[in-house]
Amino acid sequence: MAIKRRDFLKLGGLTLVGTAASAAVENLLIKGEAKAEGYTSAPESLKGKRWALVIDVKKCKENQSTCGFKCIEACNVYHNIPNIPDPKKEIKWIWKDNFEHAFPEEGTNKYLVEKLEGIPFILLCNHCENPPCVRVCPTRATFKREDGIVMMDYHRCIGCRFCMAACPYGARSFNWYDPRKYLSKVNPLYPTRTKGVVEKCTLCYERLADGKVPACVEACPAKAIIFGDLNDPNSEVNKVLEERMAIRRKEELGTGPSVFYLID
Amino acid sequence: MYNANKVIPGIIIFILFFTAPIWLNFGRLEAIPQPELPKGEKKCVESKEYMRAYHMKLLDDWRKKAIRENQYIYINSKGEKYRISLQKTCLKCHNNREKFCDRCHNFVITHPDCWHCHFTKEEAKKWQ
Amino acid sequence: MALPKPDELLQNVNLNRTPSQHWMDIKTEFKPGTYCYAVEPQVMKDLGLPNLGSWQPHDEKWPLPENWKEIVRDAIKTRMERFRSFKLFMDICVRCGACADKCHFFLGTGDPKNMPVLRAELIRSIIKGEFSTFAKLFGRFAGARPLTEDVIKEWFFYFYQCTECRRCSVFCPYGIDTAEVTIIMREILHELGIAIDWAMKPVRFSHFIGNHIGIQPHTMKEIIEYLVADIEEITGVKIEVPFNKKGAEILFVPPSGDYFADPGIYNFMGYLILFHHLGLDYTISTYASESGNFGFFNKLELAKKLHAKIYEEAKRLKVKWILGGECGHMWRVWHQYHNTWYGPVNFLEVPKSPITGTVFEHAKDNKIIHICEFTADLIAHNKIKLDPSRNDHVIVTYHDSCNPARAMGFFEEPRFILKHVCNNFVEMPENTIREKTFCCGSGSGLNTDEYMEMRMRGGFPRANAVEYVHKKYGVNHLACICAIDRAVFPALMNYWVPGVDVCGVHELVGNAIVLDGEKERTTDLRYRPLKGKEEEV
Amino acid sequence: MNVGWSLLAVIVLLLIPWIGVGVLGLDSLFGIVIPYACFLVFIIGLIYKMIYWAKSPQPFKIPTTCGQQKSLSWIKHSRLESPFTTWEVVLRMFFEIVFFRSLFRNLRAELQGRRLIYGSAKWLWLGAILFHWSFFIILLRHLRLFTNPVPEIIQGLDFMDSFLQTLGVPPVYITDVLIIAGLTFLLLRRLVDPKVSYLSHGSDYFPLFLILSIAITGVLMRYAIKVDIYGVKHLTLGLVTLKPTIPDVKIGTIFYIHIFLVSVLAAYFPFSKLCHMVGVFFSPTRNMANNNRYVRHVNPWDYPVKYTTYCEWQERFRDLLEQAGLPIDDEWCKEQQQTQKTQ
Amino acid sequence: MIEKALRGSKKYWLWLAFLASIIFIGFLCYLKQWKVGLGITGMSRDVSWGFYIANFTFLVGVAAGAVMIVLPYYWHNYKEYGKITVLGEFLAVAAVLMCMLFIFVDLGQPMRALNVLRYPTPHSVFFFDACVLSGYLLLNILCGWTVLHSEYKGTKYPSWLKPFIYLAILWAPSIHIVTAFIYQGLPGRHFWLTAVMAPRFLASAFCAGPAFIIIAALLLKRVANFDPGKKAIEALSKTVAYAFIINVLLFFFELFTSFYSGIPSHKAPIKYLFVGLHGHAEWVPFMWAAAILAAVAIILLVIPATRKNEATLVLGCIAVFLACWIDKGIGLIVGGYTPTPFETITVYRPTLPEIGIALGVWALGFFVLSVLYKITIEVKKSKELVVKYNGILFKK
Repeated sequence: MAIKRRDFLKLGGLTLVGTAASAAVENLLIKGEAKAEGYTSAPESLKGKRWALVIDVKKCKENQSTCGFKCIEACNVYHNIPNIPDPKKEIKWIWKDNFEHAFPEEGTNKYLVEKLEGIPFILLCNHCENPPCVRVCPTRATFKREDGIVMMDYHRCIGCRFCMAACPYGARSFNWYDPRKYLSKVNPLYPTRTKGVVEKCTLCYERLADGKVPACVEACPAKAIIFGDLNDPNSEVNKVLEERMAIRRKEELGTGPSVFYLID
Repeated sequence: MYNANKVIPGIIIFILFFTAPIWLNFGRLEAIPQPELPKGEKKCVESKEYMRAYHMKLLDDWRKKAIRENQYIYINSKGEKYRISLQKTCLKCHNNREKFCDRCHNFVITHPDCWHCHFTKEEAKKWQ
Repeated sequence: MALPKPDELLQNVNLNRTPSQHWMDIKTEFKPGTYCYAVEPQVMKDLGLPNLGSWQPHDEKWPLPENWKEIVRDAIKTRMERFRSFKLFMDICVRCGACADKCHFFLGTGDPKNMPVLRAELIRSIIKGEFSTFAKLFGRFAGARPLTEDVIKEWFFYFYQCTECRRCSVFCPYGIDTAEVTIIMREILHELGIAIDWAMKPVRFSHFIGNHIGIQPHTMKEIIEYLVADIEEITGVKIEVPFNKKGAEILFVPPSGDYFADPGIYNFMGYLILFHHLGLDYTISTYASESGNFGFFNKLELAKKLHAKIYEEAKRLKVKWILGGECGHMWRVWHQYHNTWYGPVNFLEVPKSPITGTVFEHAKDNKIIHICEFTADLIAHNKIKLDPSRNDHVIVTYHDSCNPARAMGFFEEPRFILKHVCNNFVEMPENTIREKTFCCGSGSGLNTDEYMEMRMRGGFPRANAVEYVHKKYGVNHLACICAIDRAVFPALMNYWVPGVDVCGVHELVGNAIVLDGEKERTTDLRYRPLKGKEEEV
Repeated sequence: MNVGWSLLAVIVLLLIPWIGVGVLGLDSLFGIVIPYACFLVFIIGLIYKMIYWAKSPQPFKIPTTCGQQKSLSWIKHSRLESPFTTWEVVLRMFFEIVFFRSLFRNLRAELQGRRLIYGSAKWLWLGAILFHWSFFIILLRHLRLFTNPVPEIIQGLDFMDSFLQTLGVPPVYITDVLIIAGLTFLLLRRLVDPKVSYLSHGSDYFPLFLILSIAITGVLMRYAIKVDIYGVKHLTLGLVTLKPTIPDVKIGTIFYIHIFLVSVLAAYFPFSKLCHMVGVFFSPTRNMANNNRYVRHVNPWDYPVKYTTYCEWQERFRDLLEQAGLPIDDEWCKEQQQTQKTQ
Repeated sequence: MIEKALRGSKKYWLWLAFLASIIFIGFLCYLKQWKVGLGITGMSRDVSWGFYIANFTFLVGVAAGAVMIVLPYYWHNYKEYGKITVLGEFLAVAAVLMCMLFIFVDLGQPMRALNVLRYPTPHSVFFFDACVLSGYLLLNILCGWTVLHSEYKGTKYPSWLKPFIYLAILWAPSIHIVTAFIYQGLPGRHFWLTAVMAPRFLASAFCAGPAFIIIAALLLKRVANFDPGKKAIEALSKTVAYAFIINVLLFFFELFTSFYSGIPSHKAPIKYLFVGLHGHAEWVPFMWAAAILAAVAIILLVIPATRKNEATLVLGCIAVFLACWIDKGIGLIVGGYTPTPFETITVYRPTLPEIGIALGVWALGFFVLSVLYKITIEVKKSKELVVKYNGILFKK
């Protein structure tokens, strides 16, 4: 009796397995799922190996009374950067400061200080060649792209702020609060950030994808910010740097900043 | 039956507990909301069935491709190309969060945190 | 039937090895020393119970009646209708195995059918196989099997290998009580006429004569008078013992083991000394001369029969309330069954200690009190003159007897007494005492000599704990409040832990009480010299 | 053997809706008819079971006392382990059912040579707690598919359960992880521990495999093989509002597999050991107070028994009693005879 | 064994209730932080780590310090530590738990915390720290619990545990070295960029951890009738003394390097902490308090008479513990961030809710510790078998 029952079960089981196998081929379970053909980049997008910015300090000095620091404003507006009154909790992607603060280790050289007195230095993420922030990030939420941009993935950031400790340039900001309360003008084409993540300049990666230069570069009326590929010998940045004298912030730390300041 | 004074209330509690879903709806049942599809647009980046089940996965893939691999164009199963951007592409058509996204999401209680960063134009007006 | 040496006995016990055969395929083997002899037919006849004539368990073919299957099926059905516990326990076991290594018989034998879950499965499988169509269909997969003669043999073997100690019930997440299953299974076997001799003969004695041992009234009086003489010799005080005294305040019912056998008699001397010291108005009855109840080990109806005498006697003697001696299963019956059987007991009064005035509120309906409750109350009120140094030759540990522990919750009272009557009290390891206490291995009517090997195995966990404190702290006395314990522990201790004596709690009380006008004692109640008095003896 | 058959049974059960819906397109059979039928079996079956147990009385008050009884006023009474009042019994049952108190006590005995040692053994308790609590929370959480609007409390529960956003979108339910961990432990324990393995029937493995496959199909449906949850709620809400419909959009077959396995579990529940869910409330060793000397418990089928009365006994030993100088009480016997006559 | 934590005296329950109420307050503060964001703390764009990470750093040391008992006991078979070894292991458990909680409350997106494990990043020290901390937690739970369980059963611990015990011993310094590496490998933070960071961490760990165990053991002796053994305490107090002196020495080496080299950026943080800089002197009193405590500790621990006296020993240990807490905790963090990369000063002061959350975490740690110690002591007592009955101790 028992044997008979077992045989029956076995037989039934086999039939079922066979049917199911053929059915599985028809992709039963995942009905409706489509397979995308793939992903690509747009033909018009700007492609480079190491994007860099060259800031002509002289032009900044000359035009500071008239330009209205359009570079900063354009960035703030474009990226929905909140305007937080408390300087301790500020979010800054691009901002200005004086020479002594921007280059503190040169601050004891009073002759240099005198010469560069009164010049607004436009500061932002240096998109270092060897970025310490990327090195320390435990989740690879901040990482270096192939084109040299030091990028942020806000979906992955856990808000540990190790990158802020590691960045020697103070280029990173943390969302201590929900930033939306501090927005006055909103660009609907760009998302805001959520509280608890670190953010910084991303060199307008999504503008590059659309074939546009970064917002600050575009906005500067004096064309004082030059954008280009450092790896491309024919790029404008390379030409300018070959001709003129440029310094980088905290050169001695070996981070290899991609933002140059023309000081002659 | 013995101990009926305890067993019968027990049975009633048992029935009430396992039929709770019926009673919880009692007198407060709301109609099943219909998400309002964008007017004018006939199709999404993929088929309706796929989008209904898999849109979140698609968005997640989009993010990884765009942010981490610098690939900003999605080619769908029919070979059509779309610019990857929640703000620029998705929300262009689905421009009403309340009538489209929230209707379903509130109905089935899935609260993705998309809206912490992303937003529709309409919404932005409120907190500007 | 030579009993193996202690070290040999455990050689083949491995708690983590199971037989390769399915348990349903393993036939029961009746090896000498592991089973009790079948009841003599005359005993059953005298009590008006069915019997199988002359047979023994090791017989190849048991003389079961023609319609045995029907009898068993009907018996099961009746029990299912009568006992919710049984019905429920048959349904809700999930076989989680928490009980597996809790049974002392399993720990001493390694036989998986001694795991409480499988012990219950012996009947559960039959209920499934006989009454459930579904389970019948799936057979062994669902744990069902047909009823065969081998099953009856297996039942006999394993349900007379459970001492109804309830240790498994403590650990079961649903409180499944194998003792309850065993009680009912023994009843079912009884309906076929199957019982064991050693558990049935005392029932017959108790039924017809009044106590398990069959001591007739005049003999009882004589024995007690001997004990009184001993007391006089040791203490110099003459004690009067009232028998069948009408109008006494309290009826005292001890287990017969206490006035019959060593070391129970010393305990009995302890009771007498205590009562005399208090000047208590009590009486002992030669009619209700047994507080233990072997009926309980066979059939609940028998249990009820045997103890009915106590209530008639209480009524006849017009006492106010009843005091019970130190006995184990007796207190399970008295505490959990008496009030249901004999209540409402409105011819007695709510027990009140005539010495301290304490009203025993918790026994207000049943009107019976445990002697340890009574004594602990006296000590707490400082009503007894005690000299604990008289027990200084004793290093005592306390064995919680299963039934008072797990069917009554009796833990602190005896400890409180011990603490006041002796100076050297040591507890056994914590997982072997209180509600986790181990059975002596011979409870529920299994303390017979033909069963010695199994007794030693079943008592092993308890003995092992005693051995531990014996070696570590020099414990030389095992105190207990159970007559069966006192009867079986000497053999068990002798086998596993030579050098440990067994005593009752009130024996130590008797040693410690300072009677009015007594002479200076040089020995304890056993005529052993007291500490520091060795030379005087 | 038992394991294999149980696994096979579950696989067969899995294939039924797979073919039924995937090949034959019997959506309404598997989405409506079977769930309704099985739910009814579950409810009626368990009610039947409760009445079945309640039909037998509990003749004696037999609580297992795991702590000091209430006796003398100065002795500390253990309320939970040896309850005296109904309230204490309720507390005991509460701890038993909610925290598995008895299992928490578990020990593990080992025989080392001639020494028995007892170890603490809380793993079974932990596995059981993980499994049962997760199951319960998952059950409650599923109310989000059966109510509209969903009660706040259920939403809160759902939020707390999916608090960890680690496995990407959607956030992982902690209880999903825990129930699978708990079930896996319980299963492995049954397979690995020789004692438990020996005493297990096929019917012990079957529910484990069944519940495990319910959990796994649920997890798959959430994280990998996704279904249109809007459509799912259409269906489930239709079920509880007694207006069952199969939504126009095809829901993935995995959903039907999931709901079919749940239905099987529901139907299997009352007729298996799983009925311990309600059975535990009936357990006389736990749900009775340890106070039989204080309050009398009545046995409805109690009957008088014939015993040796004093008079019969006195007649038998009359001579011996007289010789020993023990009193003879004829008065009592007369009284007894008279009362018998009047009766 | 856990059941032993469920039965206790009134004092025990009051203590737990007290801790629970602090945990509750901390939890309420945390709810606020959860809702509003880390903006409720005193941290800023420039001082982006604060009180939480300071406590974390200190507690990693306490956790690692337990090895000073475990190592002699298992490795050198120093029997005197037999009674307190489990205390050390359980202290490590509680301390690591607090560490993890401090990191957790410091996260901006706590629900994504497990991303660290989901995207393992070998070049991030933080990832390694997460690994070594959880590893150390598991190892100590395993070792402590198994050893205690064996004691409960009355057997020797199983031989399979040996490798884990040795691994735990090796693992202990690693947690603190890795934690030091979090700081000492960052360019541009002058105060942190020093190779003695790791050795200094170890030295302070090996005094703060044992100091806590001495305090705890002597406290348990008073409240729970637990005897840690005189010799054990004496030996351990020597460990504390030596380790603390090395710690102070290493600090002087730092001073020398900074001031003898005369590099301004290296001097600035130390100046800020001890004398103030650019008109800011917020942390000066704290740092001097630490210095005075250190001096007191050295005096009390070096002189044999005060070291052997239980009262002064406890005082010395408390001084060590507090000095390390200030120095390696808040001093380290604030010093690292001040001055900012722009050579300016942004003041950091913990806010009330921030302190509330930190207290909550400490209370939770002490809760776990109390429960574990309670179990330990009960198990050890249950082995004595001579029972305390109604307040009277029965002995043979």
